[in-house]
Amino acid sequence: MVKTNQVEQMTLTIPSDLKYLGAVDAAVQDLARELLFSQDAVNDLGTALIEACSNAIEHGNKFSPDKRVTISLRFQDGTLKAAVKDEGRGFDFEKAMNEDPDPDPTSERGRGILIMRAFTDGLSFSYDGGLVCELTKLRDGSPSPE
Amino acid sequence: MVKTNQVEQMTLTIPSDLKYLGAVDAAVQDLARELLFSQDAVNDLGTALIEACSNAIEHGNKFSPDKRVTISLRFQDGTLKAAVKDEGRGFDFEKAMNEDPDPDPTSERGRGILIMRAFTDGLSFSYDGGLVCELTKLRDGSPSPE
Amino acid sequence: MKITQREVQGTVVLDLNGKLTGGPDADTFRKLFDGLIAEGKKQIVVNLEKVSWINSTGLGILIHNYSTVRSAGGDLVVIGASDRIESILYVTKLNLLFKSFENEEDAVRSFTHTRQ
Amino acid sequence: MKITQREVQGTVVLDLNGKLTGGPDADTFRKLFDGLIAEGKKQIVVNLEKVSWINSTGLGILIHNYSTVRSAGGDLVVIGASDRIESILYVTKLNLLFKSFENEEDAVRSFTHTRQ
Ligand SMILES: Nc1ncnc2c1ncn2[C@@H]1O[C@H](COP(=O)(O)OP(=O)(O)O)[C@@H](O)[C@H]1O
Ligand SMILES: Nc1ncnc2c1ncn2[C@@H]1O[C@H](COP(=O)(O)OP(=O)(O)O)[C@@H](O)[C@H]1O
Repeated sequence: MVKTNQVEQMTLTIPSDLKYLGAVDAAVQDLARELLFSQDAVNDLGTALIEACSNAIEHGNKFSPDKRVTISLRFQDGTLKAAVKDEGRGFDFEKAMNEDPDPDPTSERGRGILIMRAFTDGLSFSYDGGLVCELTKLRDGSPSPE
Repeated sequence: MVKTNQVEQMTLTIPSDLKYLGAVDAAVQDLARELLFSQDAVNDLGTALIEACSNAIEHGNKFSPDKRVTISLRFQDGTLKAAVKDEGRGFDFEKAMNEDPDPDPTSERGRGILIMRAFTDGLSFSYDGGLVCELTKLRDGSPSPE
Repeated sequence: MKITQREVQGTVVLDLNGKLTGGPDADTFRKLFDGLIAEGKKQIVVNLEKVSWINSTGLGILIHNYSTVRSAGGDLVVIGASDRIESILYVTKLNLLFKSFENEEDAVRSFTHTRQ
Repeated sequence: MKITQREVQGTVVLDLNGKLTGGPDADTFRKLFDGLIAEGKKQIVVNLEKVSWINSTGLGILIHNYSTVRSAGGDLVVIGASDRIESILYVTKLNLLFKSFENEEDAVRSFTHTRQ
């Protein structure tokens, strides 16, 4: 049973290599199920988190073998917050958050922020020696897309 | 593709709560599969690692909410090493390693070390501000039990 | 872990769902067994089909309940153990303690045969 | 990611197995498509049944290959998308770009119909 006000935190640190994304996905899915999130919410969270980690590896750390990505998962009061931090220079996230996604359906890029937004109840960026992308998922939040 | 001599490391930190064991298991399983371990080897590794983490949570940290367990997974030259570190006082592991398991089949405890040994290619303990239990699994190691 | 209780031809089938570790679940599981014994129900099939994994504390719980049932003159058998769980039972020699059946019919039949 | 190539009634079926992300897999996948087009094979079914997940870079690869096939006058359709992948296609509106079929027969038949 999950007690109110109790903070539960799990941290994962991975190299800048896409091959670790499956492990991150598997871990967050198992944890969210354990915390009684619905299967849809579990899938959504995994999808959004993979997107955030992909950006951290690709755009943030530029696949550098010396740089790492840290994922912190905190659960409190029915809310799971996942913070993904890289060791890169960040980007103009205010601008990116306010831009409309590229309307060209055959564009090969630029769907990450759209996906993270659609599959979570909250998305925010900050900079703290590396870009921090924070995803919020409510256990009893809005139903998942589709 | 896995390059020889390249060290790959992933770290997980969890609270002293058995509820996180599934996430650790899921993460190590996905990673080992990604590193081309056989499904049997993947299962074995998960089983041994869950045992080490259970001991760290139960005997090492005594379920204390202030203490954490850190799991480091390192892959190099076809060998995956999993080190599980707690914040406890340790135990006389030399003695435990040399003891025969309790021969009473209805004994309710004392099978952890037996299991960790059976499902890995190497088990060792050390003390470094907390007990460190290290499990070694070779990608092309001995076939799993049964 | 969730436990659902069914009855098939006088045998109690417990469907376990989740992970079998120590902790609060263990107590629930123990109390359930004590209750069954008190009701005189002592032919018990533990269905592990939906148990993704088990640790040695979880094994301890199974053994405890096995001992409870045996002392009462009954028996506990398991079904649906995955390859992963089977190999743990093998390594710990617990396959010699409680019988493991492939399916429910065989497990229930093993009790019917004993009765005859 | 592993890719297996089959042919069913003049349609190429690519069975993908693993995770569809960027990286080295992407290049393999692209080259495979270029090869197919060069051979004049441009009715392509991508089977996602064994793809556990996909990220936006993976979507980009699918879109790239879709564009290649379309420019050559062919078509790319997908089958076996899990609920998880379906909802990504929906959110990104890519369900409007490439058709998603429940099973292989329907996907292959869609090409046969086009030909008639
Ligand atoms: N962690 C990050 N570090 C630096 N830049 C980033 C990061 N995440 C996103 N960006 C920038 O934001 C842009 C949009 O991201 P996104 O919507 O995920 O699309 P894509 O990754 O396909 O380009 C990226 O192209 C990149 O320039
Ligand atoms: N991380 C640890 N910290 C302290 N003591 C430990 C630790 N791991 C194992 N032990 C000691 O070793 C004993 C044997 O462990 P094990 O074979 O796993 O059996 P069990 O956990 O069922 O007692 C434990 O009872 C405990 O006293």
